[in-house]
Amino acid sequence: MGKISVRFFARYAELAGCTWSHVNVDTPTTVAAVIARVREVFPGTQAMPATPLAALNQRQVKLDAPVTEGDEVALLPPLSGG
Amino acid sequence: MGKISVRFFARYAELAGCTWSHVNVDTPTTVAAVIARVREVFPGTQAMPATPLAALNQRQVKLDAPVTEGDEVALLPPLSGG
Amino acid sequence: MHLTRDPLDVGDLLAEVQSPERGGTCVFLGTVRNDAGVTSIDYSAYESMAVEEIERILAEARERWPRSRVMLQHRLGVIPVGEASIAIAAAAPHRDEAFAACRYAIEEVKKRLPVWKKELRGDGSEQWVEAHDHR
Amino acid sequence: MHLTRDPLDVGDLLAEVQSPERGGTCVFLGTVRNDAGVTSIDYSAYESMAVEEIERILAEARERWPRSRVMLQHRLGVIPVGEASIAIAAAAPHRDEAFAACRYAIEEVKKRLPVWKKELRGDGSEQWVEAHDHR
Repeated sequence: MGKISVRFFARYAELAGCTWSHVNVDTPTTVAAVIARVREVFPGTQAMPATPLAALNQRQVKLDAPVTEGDEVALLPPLSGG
Repeated sequence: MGKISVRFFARYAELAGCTWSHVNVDTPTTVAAVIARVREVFPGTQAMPATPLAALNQRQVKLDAPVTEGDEVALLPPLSGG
Repeated sequence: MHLTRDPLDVGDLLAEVQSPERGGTCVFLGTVRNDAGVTSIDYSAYESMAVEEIERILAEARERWPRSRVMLQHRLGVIPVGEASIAIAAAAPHRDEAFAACRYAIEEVKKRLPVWKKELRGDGSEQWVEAHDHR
Repeated sequence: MHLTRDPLDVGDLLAEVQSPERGGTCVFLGTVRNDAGVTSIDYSAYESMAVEEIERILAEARERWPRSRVMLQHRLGVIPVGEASIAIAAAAPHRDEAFAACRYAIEEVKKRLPVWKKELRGDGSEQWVEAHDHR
């Protein structure tokens, strides 16, 4: 089992009731698997879209991106900066 | 004969030795005819190109534009504003 | 420095990008609009990633327009209608490069910056903005 | 007001074009470059025609982008390297219109404004600029 940092922003932080946490998953794994675990641990996040935007270690990635212990996965609502 | 105001700018003013004058020409006439008369009255302006940029009453015009008494013809070096 | 909670100052950005060999400068300002009862917008960000993303965008602009210099500041927190949330300044020897680099920066910001808006309305209601706007 | 012998002030132009419904603002500044020993440029104009031409250009921009507001100031006289000879500000509800209106104004200025430059060099020499530059 590996520990993965998880961060929630904007509306997703409201859904999770949390901005920064971690989940334990079998590593190596993928962003998609981390998100599946997140939906179990934070049931409010089941309201996120099926394939939310995600960042791995501060870069946007596809959901099949590989994740190892100590990585940071962030769940990003649709971007609206500027 | 009609009196036409003539204005010279930038390098053309240096060639004419003058910034504001007038010429007398048979009117109605054209900008080209005014310029031909200018070349006689201000010999330095013979160094202007054969077909200089010209404005008639503060708008750029072609050299065949009609000119009548009281009009203002301006001779404009290549524009370089901005 | 790329992210601030203070009002943005165009003069500061200009001072950072202009120089005697750069004759053209293009600035973009995005300001909070009074859409449908909006009185202010609360901007939040994934701050550490946003800073890195801004630096990546500026580096890309410099790679594409090597003689240009681009700076960008995004304001966070509650911003009232009429005040700027983003300011970009791009200077270059010629205006084509300045316009292109400035435009590139704002388009990439809209696509990539992990920043979110919550609209605050005069009636006390709040709403997350979850679609790209076209400002 | 469109022509001045004083340093240009971007803040003044911004104040004239921005409003709560205009969320995007694009500014262009043209500044004197230190080309080949140039220390300053003496700008002169057919002033009455230049004012009319600027008003025509601004009216055209408003016709093409009706929700935009564009202002333009051209400085005349001797302008040292690094200082602005022209400033244009265009604000609109969305950034596409702001960029387009600002770009339109500077391109038309370059084509149509009866303004001339004499470059002044450090060695005391002077030279009329008689080709379009591409700044």
